[in-house]
Amino acid sequence: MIDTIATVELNILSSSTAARRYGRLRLRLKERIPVLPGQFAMLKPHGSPEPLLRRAMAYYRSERYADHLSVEFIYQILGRGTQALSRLRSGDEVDFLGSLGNTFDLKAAERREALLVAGGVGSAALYLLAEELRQRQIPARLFIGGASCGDLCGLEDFIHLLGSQNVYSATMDGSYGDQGFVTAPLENYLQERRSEPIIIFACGPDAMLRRVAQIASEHAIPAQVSLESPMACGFGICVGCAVAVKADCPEGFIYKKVCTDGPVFWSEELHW
Amino acid sequence: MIDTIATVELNILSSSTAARRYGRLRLRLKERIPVLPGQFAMLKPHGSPEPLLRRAMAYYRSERYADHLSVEFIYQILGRGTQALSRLRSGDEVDFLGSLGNTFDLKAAERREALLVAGGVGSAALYLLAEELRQRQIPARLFIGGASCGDLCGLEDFIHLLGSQNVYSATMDGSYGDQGFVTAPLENYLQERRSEPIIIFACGPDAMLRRVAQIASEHAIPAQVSLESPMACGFGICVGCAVAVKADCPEGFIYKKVCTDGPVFWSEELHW
Amino acid sequence: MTSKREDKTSHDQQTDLLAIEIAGIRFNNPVTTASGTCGYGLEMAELIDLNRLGGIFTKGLSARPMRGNAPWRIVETHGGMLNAIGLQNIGARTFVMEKLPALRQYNTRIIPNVFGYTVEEYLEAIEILEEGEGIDAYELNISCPNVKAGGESFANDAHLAAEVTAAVKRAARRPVIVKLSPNVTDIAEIARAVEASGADALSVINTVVGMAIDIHTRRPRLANVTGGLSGPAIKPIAVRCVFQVARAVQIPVFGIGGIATVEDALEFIIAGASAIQVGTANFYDPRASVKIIDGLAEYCQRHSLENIRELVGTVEV
Amino acid sequence: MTSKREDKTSHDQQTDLLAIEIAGIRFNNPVTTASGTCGYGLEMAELIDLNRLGGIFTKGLSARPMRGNAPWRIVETHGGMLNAIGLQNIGARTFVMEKLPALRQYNTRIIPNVFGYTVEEYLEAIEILEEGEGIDAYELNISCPNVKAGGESFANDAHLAAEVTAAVKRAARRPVIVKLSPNVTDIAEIARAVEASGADALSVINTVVGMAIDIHTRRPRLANVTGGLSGPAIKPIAVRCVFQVARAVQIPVFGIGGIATVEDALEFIIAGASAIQVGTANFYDPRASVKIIDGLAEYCQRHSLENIRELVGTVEV
Ligand SMILES: Cc1cc2nc3c(=O)[nH]c(=O)nc-3n(C[C@H](O)[C@H](O)[C@H](O)COP(=O)(O)OP(=O)(O)OC[C@H]3O[C@@H](n4cnc5c(N)ncnc54)[C@H](O)[C@@H]3O)c2cc1C
Ligand SMILES: Cc1cc2nc3c(=O)[nH]c(=O)nc-3n(C[C@H](O)[C@H](O)[C@H](O)COP(=O)(O)OP(=O)(O)OC[C@H]3O[C@@H](n4cnc5c(N)ncnc54)[C@H](O)[C@@H]3O)c2cc1C
Ligand SMILES: Cc1cc2nc3c(=O)[nH]c(=O)nc-3n(C[C@H](O)[C@H](O)[C@H](O)COP(=O)(O)O)c2cc1C
Ligand SMILES: Cc1cc2nc3c(=O)[nH]c(=O)nc-3n(C[C@H](O)[C@H](O)[C@H](O)COP(=O)(O)O)c2cc1C
Ligand code: FES
Ligand code: FES
Repeated sequence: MIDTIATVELNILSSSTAARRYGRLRLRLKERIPVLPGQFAMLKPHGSPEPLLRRAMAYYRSERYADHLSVEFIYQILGRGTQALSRLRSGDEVDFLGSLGNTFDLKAAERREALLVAGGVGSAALYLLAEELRQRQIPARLFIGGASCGDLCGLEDFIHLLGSQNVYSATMDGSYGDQGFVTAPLENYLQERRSEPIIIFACGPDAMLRRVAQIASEHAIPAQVSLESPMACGFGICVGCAVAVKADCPEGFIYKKVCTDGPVFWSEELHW
Repeated sequence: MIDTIATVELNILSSSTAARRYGRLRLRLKERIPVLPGQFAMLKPHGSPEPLLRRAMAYYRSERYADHLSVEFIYQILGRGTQALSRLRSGDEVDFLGSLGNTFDLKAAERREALLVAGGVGSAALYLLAEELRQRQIPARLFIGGASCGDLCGLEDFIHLLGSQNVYSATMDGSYGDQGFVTAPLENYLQERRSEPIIIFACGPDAMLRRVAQIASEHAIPAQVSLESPMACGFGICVGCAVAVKADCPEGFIYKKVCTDGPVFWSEELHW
Repeated sequence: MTSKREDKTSHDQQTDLLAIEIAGIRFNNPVTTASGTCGYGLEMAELIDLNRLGGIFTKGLSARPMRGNAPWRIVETHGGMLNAIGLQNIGARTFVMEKLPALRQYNTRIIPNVFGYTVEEYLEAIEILEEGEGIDAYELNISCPNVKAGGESFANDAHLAAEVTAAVKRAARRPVIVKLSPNVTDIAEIARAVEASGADALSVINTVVGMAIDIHTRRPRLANVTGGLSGPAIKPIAVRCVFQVARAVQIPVFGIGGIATVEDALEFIIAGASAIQVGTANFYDPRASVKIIDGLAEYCQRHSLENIRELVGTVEV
Repeated sequence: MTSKREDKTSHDQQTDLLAIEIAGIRFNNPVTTASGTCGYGLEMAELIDLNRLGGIFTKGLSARPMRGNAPWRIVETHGGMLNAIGLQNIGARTFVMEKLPALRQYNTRIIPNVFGYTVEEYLEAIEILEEGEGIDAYELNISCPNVKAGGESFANDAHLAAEVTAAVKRAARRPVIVKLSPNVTDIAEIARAVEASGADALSVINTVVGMAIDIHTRRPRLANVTGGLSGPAIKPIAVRCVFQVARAVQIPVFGIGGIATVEDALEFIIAGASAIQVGTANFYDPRASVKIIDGLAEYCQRHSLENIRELVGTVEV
């Protein structure tokens, strides 16, 4: 984990609708730190007084060079923090704290087919994983959903990486792929292919993750989910990012930290 | 007085020393409002959450065009507000409230020689006045002082306008003009030329203005000074910009508002 | 403004959606300007159409004029500002004679903010204002933390707060709104005491006592040493106070503290405020109040509320 | 850090300039990290050299472990944040057994922050901690506003505050620092009561009670409804409290509240703080405390102070 100042290489804004806008931010770091699938960094424009807190952003992609590291993020422009990020221009400085959090369990994926399930900007947390799975020759398919086609973040990159036949899309407005929730094509797929062993990796809105967890347990499939939670620090000192995890105590659960115990959890260990 | 959004045409930064840095900000307004010598505007980068309050900036120069107005400011980069201004780039938007405050008494200058006394960035408030005096064929001389040559804001413009023979400079480090306070050349000048009637217009640090007021009263010369004071609103509603003005009440003074009763005051009306 | 207004909801429609009644007074909308942050109202007429405002709370008025504190009187802080104006004002009589005639021409509620250092001084000021025509109610500042003398104590002690409220109620023919201070251990207790002694409504909150020191001169930045903190920085404190007070009393509450946007206003209304006051925001965004009014009307339409009052105190805990 | 330190003042020089003594304990410098904003200390070891810190105030510890509040526990506000962690902690015993051994390896003062809901619970926790080696003092959180039960009342009532202080003083062989709440009418009164019952030093201030509401769901943003406001937004309130308390008591004061830069730290020291605690700033600028230490040393040299203590309480009013 390092606390440093990174330089903006690119910051490209796009919009699905006026209401839903996104940014792609590429940062250059002198330090060639490890970047694992599922990990994240805390970001904030350097020297900007408001908002105070950095924002957690999952690594989308990264490139290693002889003298530097280049990391890319995809963010949805929601509130004050991401609005501040959206104003960054090439050459600007960014407060960077990373790499943070745990990583997906790739050992558990061996000799299985990996199904990646992404909702909205959640796909940002799955691309590095998809790359890693490919490298290990673990068969991987992506189920990606969003409100509209413009909300399927990184779709082209995933298709290029996995091949279009391995990417299943769903949009609420039917503007791309099936109409409806991404969990529908996931279930269809599971109906057809119950034979060989499968593992699920999911990231997206809470509602989607709950449904995925449900499906996984119904089919007795191991599933890892990457969670979000409001974070003040990102490295374990504020205890603001609590998530309820099963435990054998009277109440049946205790709170763990999404930032250091996660953001990746086994769905069955979570007290949904 | 209008509250509008102006566009940055230019924002050029310069430094005298690492400690004393300046910016020249030119804004474009659709509204062709009146711009009088001594008046000011309240400025803040549009949409920037911090700092909250706009900063008062004296009009330095202005140009009228058929379809728009262009106004220029010179600011010293001191704290959070001017740092925010220094980050503005061409095309950025600025919250603009103006024109604010009163103006110098040009009537009183008629049939007199006008001596302009500027300290540091205070010269910014005197250029429009100098222009106006020239237009009315009122003889005008500038006495400009600062810490070092780089702090004589707008010097070239003044020399170009008034002629170098009418510009007297003083710097504390002697890097340009006389060494020491600007009030020294002013006094020398007054010693030599007591004959014809004179009026003084001054803007600068409090200490300088006090000394100028003293000199003026010693020589029984009418003097107008442009004051600074911390301002929250700039248009008369916060009463934060109080300045003590002589009054015949037990205490001998009452408080007036620099923003609406000033910023220009007759030095003898002030309760120094 | 007019052009701006047309592409928003029309004025009449807005009034249907936003008109509310507090203490028997009808406000065209729940958005007013806070005492000490809009002068005597007229100073803002050049920037906004005063007819758009629900009401105007004037700068604090005393029986006799006051010169106020020496400079510096204000200091900006992160997310807010400290002020120690010292209640400089022209006095109740001059207000009635020189400001009120022009002010009452506008279709908005006019509520003088009144203070004193003794109960008698409050009554003196009220007596003078009672002669004025076009005043809709009074707001008692029993809590302004900027004055070294008495002042504050009224707001910090349930008995004193009740005493001044009862005395003014007996003397005033117009509704009395009492403004509470957040600088107390239990604001709900003070609220109940003030309600019990006849207050028609409450204003929550006044500024929070703060201080800033210039590290170069090692002197307080304010000549008065301490001052009142206001602005977005105190919004969470104000929302909490409004929530606590609204559950403690039956009378309506004006929510105040860091309100600068329609989202801020909605937060206070949901917390329990029947109306709101825009303060410090008037300084850095003079049209904030008008933008909030347009925003509230749009909100009512979007959520098909018949009137904004349906939203008051709807927070689910 | 090391490289960074070299082009600043050397470590030893810094210690000469900044070392102070409070309640008989020697601090290498007056910059410490505030309870609940640096975990149990060790979590920060990867980002800063803990040996540089004057001291570490641990997350609040109770006799038994606590699970804490349901999410959401934090909300960012303008210039600050609200938290309602609910004092989640591993319990005093686990701290002594699992954290302390590693923590005491560092050359810094270790001060557990202790709380309870009854005087007995405070004593239970202290009893456990007394067994721990390498603890320098205790800080009593009698004011954490995040806990619905008891907690707050101790800080809001001079008698209760005095009672718990006296009880802990009798039981503890180490110095006791009592942490005060700003959510009171007269913080100086509480400070005097706590001093009278034997407190060795005071920490000023804890968080300010606040609230935020999500206007879309109309629910409080914090599961706990209200929370504690911290960060630069409360700095002016904290400076005022430190100023008032430092003049009311003889014992030294730790200044806390929105400190993020060396200028902030200097403001508190000039106001009367013998040392300071860095809180929320640790979250968004983990190296803030170390930057402040370097800044204070430079300040002492620039103003040729022999030791930072010469600056304590030098505000001119
Ligand atoms: C481990 C982790 C990885 C993340 N990765 C990404 C990413 O790759 N891309 C991305 O766009 N975002 C990501 N986020 C979310 C991001 O950190 C911000 O929380 C989010 O962008 C909102 O910040 P904001 O400043 O835009 O909105 P804020 O001003 O913080 O809040 C705006 C609105 O969003 C809500 N909100 C704030 N934080 C969250 C949250 N964590 N979850 C749900 N609602 C919230 C607030 O309640 C408010 O209503 C991640 C979060 C975590 C914890
Ligand atoms: C009518 C008027 C006209 C002005 N014209 C100009 C101009 O043309 N160019 C220009 O550079 N500035 C001008 N100023 C000053 C300007 O408005 C700001 O006050 C100044 O730039 C400091 O703002 P800041 O944000 O940089 O510093 P802040 O962050 O506000 O404060 C930084 C430091 O400066 C001190 N300070 C703040 N305001 C003042 C003040 N008004 N006087 C003295 N010290 C102060 C603070 O105490 C603090 O120590 C004018 C002020 C007034 C009232
Ligand atoms: C400069 C200034 C002057 C004020 N004067 C008064 C006053 O005279 N009487 C009063 O009751 N409140 C006064 N207040 C308090 C405001 O009315 C309001 O309660 C407080 O500022 C909180 O609201 P805000 O955060 O929106 O500003 C004043 C506030 C400011 C900033
Ligand atoms: C997330 C969080 C947790 C905190 N936990 C504790 C605690 O356990 N005990 C305590 O006495 N104070 C606690 N505090 C209060 C801080 O120690 C400090 O007094 C307060 O935050 C003000 O300082 P700041 O503005 O620098 O953060 C906590 C503060 C925060 C933000
Ligand atoms: S974000 Fe601070 S502990 Fe997880
Ligand atoms: S700056 Fe507000 S009244 Fe002058």
